[in-house]
Amino acid sequence: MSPSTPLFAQSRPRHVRGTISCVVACAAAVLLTGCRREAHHVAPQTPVSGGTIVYATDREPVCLDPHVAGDMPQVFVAQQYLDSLVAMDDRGRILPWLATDWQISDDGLSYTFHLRRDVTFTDGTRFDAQAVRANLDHMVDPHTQSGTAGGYIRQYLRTDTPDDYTAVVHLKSPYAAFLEVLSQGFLGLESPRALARPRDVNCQSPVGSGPFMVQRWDHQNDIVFVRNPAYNWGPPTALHHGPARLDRIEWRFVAEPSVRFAALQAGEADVIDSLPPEAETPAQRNRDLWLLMADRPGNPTNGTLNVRRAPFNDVRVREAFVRSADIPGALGSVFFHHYRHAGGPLSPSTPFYDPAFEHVGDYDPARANALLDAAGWTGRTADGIRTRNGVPLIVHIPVRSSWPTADRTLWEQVQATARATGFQVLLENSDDTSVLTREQAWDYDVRLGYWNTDTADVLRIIFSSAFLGPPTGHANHQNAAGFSDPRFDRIVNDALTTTDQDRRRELYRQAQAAAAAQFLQITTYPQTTRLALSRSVHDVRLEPSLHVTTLYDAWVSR
Amino acid sequence: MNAISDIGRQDAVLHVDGLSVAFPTPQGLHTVARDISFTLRPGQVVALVGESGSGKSVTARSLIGLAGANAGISARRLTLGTRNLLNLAPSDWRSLRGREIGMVLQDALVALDPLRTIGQEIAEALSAHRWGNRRSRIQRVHDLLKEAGMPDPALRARQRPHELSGGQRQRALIANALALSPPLLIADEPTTALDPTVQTQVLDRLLTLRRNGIGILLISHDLGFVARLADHILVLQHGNVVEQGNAARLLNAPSHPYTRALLEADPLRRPARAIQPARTASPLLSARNLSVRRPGPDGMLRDLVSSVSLDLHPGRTLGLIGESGSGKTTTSRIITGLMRPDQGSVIFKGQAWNGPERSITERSRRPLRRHMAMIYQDPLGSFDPRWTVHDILADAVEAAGRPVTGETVTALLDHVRLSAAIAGRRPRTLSGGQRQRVAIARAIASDPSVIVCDEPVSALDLSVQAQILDLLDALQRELGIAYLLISHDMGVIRRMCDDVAVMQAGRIVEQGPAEIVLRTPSHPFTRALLEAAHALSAPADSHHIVETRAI
Amino acid sequence: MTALSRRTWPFGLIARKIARRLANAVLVLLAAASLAFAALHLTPGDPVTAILGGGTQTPSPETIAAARHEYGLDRPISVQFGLYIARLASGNLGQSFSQHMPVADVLRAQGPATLALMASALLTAWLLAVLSIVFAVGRRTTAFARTTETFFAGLPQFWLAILLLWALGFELQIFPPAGNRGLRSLVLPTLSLAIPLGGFLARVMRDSFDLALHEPFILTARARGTPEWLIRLRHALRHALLPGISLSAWAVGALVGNGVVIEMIFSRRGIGRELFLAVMTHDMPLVSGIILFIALVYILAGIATDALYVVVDPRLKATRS
Amino acid sequence: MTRLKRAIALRETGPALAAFYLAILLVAVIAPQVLTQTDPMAIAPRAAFAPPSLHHLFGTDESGRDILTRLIYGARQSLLLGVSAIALALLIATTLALIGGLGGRMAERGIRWLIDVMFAFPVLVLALLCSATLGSGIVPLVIAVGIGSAAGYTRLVFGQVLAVRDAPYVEAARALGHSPFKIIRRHILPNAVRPLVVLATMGVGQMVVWSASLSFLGLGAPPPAAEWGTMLSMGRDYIAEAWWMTLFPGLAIVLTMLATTVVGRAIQLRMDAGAS
Repeated sequence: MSPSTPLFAQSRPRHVRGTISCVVACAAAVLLTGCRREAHHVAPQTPVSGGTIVYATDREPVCLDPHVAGDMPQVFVAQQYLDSLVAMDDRGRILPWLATDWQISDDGLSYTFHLRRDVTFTDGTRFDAQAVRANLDHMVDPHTQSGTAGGYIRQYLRTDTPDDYTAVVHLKSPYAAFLEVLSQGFLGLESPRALARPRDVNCQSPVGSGPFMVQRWDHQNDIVFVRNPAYNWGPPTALHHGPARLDRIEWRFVAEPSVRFAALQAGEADVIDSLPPEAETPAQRNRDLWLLMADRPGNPTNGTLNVRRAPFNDVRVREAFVRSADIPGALGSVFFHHYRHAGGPLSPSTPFYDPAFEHVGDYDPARANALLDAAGWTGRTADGIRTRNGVPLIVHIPVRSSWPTADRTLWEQVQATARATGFQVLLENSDDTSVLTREQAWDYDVRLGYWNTDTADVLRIIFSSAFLGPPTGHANHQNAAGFSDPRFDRIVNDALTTTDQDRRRELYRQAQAAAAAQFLQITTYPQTTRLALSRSVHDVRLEPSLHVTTLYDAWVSR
Repeated sequence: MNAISDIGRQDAVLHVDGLSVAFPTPQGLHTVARDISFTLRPGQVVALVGESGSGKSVTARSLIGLAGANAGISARRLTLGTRNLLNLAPSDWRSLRGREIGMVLQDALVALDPLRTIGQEIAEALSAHRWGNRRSRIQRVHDLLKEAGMPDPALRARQRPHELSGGQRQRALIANALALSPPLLIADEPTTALDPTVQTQVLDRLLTLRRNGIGILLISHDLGFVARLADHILVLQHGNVVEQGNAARLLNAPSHPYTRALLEADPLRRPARAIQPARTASPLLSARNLSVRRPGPDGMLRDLVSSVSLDLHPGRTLGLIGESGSGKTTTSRIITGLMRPDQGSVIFKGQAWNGPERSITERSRRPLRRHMAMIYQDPLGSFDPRWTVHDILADAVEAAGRPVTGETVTALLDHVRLSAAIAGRRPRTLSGGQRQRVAIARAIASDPSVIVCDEPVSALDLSVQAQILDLLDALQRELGIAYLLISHDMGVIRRMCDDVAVMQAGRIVEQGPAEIVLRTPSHPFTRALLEAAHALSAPADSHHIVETRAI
Repeated sequence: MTALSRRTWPFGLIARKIARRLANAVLVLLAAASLAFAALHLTPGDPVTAILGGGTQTPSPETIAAARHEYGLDRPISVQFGLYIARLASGNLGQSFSQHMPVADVLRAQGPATLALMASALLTAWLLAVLSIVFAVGRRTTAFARTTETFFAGLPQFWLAILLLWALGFELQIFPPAGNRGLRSLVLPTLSLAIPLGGFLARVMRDSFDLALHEPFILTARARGTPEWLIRLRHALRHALLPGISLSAWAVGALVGNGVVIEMIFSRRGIGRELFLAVMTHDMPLVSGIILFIALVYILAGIATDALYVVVDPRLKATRS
Repeated sequence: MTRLKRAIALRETGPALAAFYLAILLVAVIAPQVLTQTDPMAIAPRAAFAPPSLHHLFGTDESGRDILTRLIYGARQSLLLGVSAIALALLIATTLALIGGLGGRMAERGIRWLIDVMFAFPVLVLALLCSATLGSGIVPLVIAVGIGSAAGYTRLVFGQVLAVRDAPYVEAARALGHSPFKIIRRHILPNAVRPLVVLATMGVGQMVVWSASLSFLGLGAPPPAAEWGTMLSMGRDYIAEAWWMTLFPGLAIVLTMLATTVVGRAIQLRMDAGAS
């Protein structure tokens, strides 16, 4: 999920920052209690049906079918026209949606879903067990080129359909996070008839059962959604029942952040996402706007240290590097104090997140220097770079050309602060593909990235030896640190085998502790969804699993 | 002269009294024409004669308000008809131009916009003064062209200058000036650089106009031409009128030496070349049946040169005369080995010098190169712009395989009567005459046995022409060089050549010893050329022509 | 020989010229395509990883293998090249890896926007240049115009774009800051492309314009009483057009190929942005498709130039056509 | 004649100012510390986005670094980039042009054709190829920009070579019996190369601009380099809040282009005067 994706922060009361006006507080309230009237500072209004919303976003999906590839922009679109088997609420609980209820076998290998009988896709196809099978099969089919959905359900074996409205999903191995990932839009359910078409056709005109249908996709310009009049199976988290209130959504692509905000101010757009931090304060001051923000669960925006080669094969050097970087300072200047520091391996909004590890790697130049001395990096070059037996302490960081300016600046400041402790940090610009190639070849000391998902199982994906990729040759490896520790592997795998929440919480605490102790990442800030909306727009919600915008409840007063 | 200016002052087209023109320079005012006075009556031709820099053109332009924005013009009196021309506002000038005064300059190829049809050009003269409407203008244009003796005016009007013959072009140019039939026509060098036959056509046209009662102010450097036309002549030198008066009197009894010099400079008025006994020796250079064919504008193959044969004997001068486009230059390029013929051969010093055979290459020619030199019509273009005179000559000496010393260069300059001082200068800073002398010096640097001169003097003032021709003559006597002289000017040919070849449309129509060809021309074209030449020199009754006929 | 050739030449000549032209065009396209192919295959970097959305996703090895096979990336280079050329020959530009749609469709969708911007920029540039040339009369004014032109020509397009965006888009809000909607959204991008180009054009044409002003035929025109502005516009300017035209031919292609920054700043759709995406993902079919598109634009511009040359200067009919 | 004097004065002041600016630039390139005491790299997050003031004449950037200082220190890299890129471009251009101009009809046709092909490759593509093959940094940037802009220059120089090749003085030299090599050495080369001086001076700024537009696309000089183009592109995101981050680097580039152009024109006039 490439970096310029919207960055989210779930606003639980304890996270609301003083700098953020009551607007976000109320945005939070919206999520929790629906006290939206106070939130909007407007006279009580009753929702009206009809009207169009212009939603301006930064990136265009490469394909509207979220099974294919699987980049953040896709899930944002998918959320408007797809439904999921199950839903997640803002406390991380799994609720029924298109599946009315389900049983999980004791060995955790088979899930039996009982389906709603009144659901049809917008192409008239009936939603049934066949559809569920078609979708799951489609996600794991290599030809789908699924990067995310397919990847999340690697344990998927097959689906049996004892009757039209019962789907039994069999897994190769226990996968406690299964329901959690199923609630993500990435695994939304599409019309089997549509899926039967060639992939690239389905990319252009997918069909779902959601509150809106894709009317047309004008590449690089906009996507137009229209209301699905038959819709009557909204998620339990929704504020109303029946068809969506809006007639139409114009989903525009305006890449330039400042331009996007200008469009909102000029009234050309009603809602924009990835509100640029530099625009947040003006947006708060603007009485015609309100903000809706939430952290995204998963692994925060970070630089992952490659433990496979020097200098970061030494935990002391890793800790020294982590501690030599003044992240809060950098965040303050680059993001105008609007971004909060995320210190631990998990974003605060992730289920089983444990705040205990927030400050493990805090800025501490003194300790950093001590550690480096201890690790034998005692020499100095003419311009103050530390050396060990003549080898200078250099850190190579490949930077994708698509990486946003603000994050470049962030790392430029890391570069500057780390230099003070004797690291020479090289930020190496290149095109995305070249960077990916280097990453596959482990040719980096720090890899920039983040991981948005609604389960703590992310720890397994980014740190367990199962995700090191093939021992030889070039291939994707999600475990960017190259960290391999049987004990850690056991913890995260055990966590998959139990559905007992307390047990899981305990295991994931251990996992977080293990990861934090190894100083595998410089974590900077949690990914955040940042919407700015016109006051004439109401009841825009963030779907809790990934905090993706949903416009099902939204309505406009004009 | 008072007599002239007093008679019929009231019906004078143009009255000029004490006109002076000056330009500001960083060094202060520079006067280019001083105290010029004359009166021009209908049907009269007044001529301003002088060489380049004499201020004649500026004078003419100041009469039409085009001497330039910063030109300081003063006069005791300056009237066009009854209208005072002193300190007119630009708009007044504009309303005068074309309507009250027409102007004709030089070659229509440059004097008419090459990108527009002559119809458009002439019509503009009408529309500029809001004359008639589109249709009537088109009609008027056709009438004007017909009147100017242009065949098939409707077609011509849609053509551009480069599509017309020289004569038609000049007619169009004059028609353009007369579009609104102004009483006064200013003709600035109307025949310079034109073929003689075209010049006579222009002459005839101007004579007709004079007969029709138009007042003509003629500007020219060519006394011979002026003599055919002018009633009254002013001779200018460095902006001063050195002599003026009735044309016939002034031509027959020139009082001022400069006027005499001008008259003498006219090659036709100078003695023809003393006849050299034809040598029996085998030719130094002989060309046989040279032919070159190239696709023309329409894509059709055209013969640039066809079966041309020439013999050049040591120490003699062979003149190649013809009008522009007759193939003279192509022939010279073949003979100098700069261009390969499709057929034929050139033998130089008994060796195969040029021909279609691949065996003949530049490499095979190189050892002989030093024996053949060239003098170009445009010397400036033939010098590397970065080089000084010294560089140029040194280079030539070196090319001839002779050691280069300061003396050799000085000696060369001395040969061509140039002071060693200019060795350090770049050609661009030299006068036309000096440049051509440098070109000659370069030519003789390798002491060649043949020099091919392509229109060596056509770009020069008459007096300078005379000097250059004299120089070539002298060098030939000193060094025994043979010349192949290419020219369109009968005067030059007659002055310089032992043998003459007349070219027309790529063929040699007549060839032989000068005295025979020039006295008893057998081919009609040769005769036409000669008549044109004589028609353009001093009046038929003047004794000079008689003399030329007597050769 | 002569007689025969006289009859056949004109047709032969024209036919030959057209034939040579076409042959050359095909050669250029072929070379461009091959170079694009070679370049993108010689550069390290596996398109498949890019296709699959980047390194932070979890495509299974099977998925990668499948994708590689689907796009024939598992075949030997020589075979891939052969197929590629064969496909092009049959007029098929192939399927874009990253966009999940035929390259032809991408071009069809994005081409018009870019061409529109390019055209309006070119027209505006000409307007500016001609105005500045024709109406800057007098030594002082001309000197001023010259300097201004040089200054304009020196302005980096994107810098101008940002400043215009800031001043007219954000602060004064005269023009919409972004998008592809309506003519008004075309104004700012057009200006930021046209002003530098216009300065450039003017600079190129002014010299030959001044030369033309000293030609005798201008004197003739003045002697006719033609008003000065008409002389400049009708006579002198026309002689100054040729260098401007050939510069435009070059500019046309440059605008298409390098307009990406402008398209990004104004969040406009277009070929440039598409090229950027394609390049970032090593999307070979799309990159070479766009390169071919640009090459084609150049070729057409070249033909248009020659046509215009003859229109402006009929004397050239012989040499060109 | 006062008007004349004024005009002359006017003609003099332009180049004078330009030369003065370039002189300062030269100092910045050779010894930046002479012009400023502050460290261009030292960040001060607290002082970020400070508007122009007496303390920071051109304001500070997103890391609180003084923009004026960075401009001064950036001069070296930016100009080095510009000069080497234009040098590369002209090297390619001249070589191709000479081959095409003097290599016979086939070579001539070949080069014409090659130019057409080169034009079809946008600088962006070349930049990518270079960064992908040569890695990130200034060198690939120079190569990309150099090659990318070579096509245009090749066409210019090619035309020049053809013009000189067919010039009458070259023919005259042949008529004198000089060998082809001598003619190329003595006449064609020098006269074909003369205008390059001007092209070069004017090209430097253009190259800097190119590198700027590449850093827009994330392929620019690696940080913390104070390369002008990179600075400019960094400022773009903050244009609404910190216009100075965009304005001043842009001005530096534009003034450099102007100055070089003006000086280039002056040199051209000199050379023509010298030649005449």
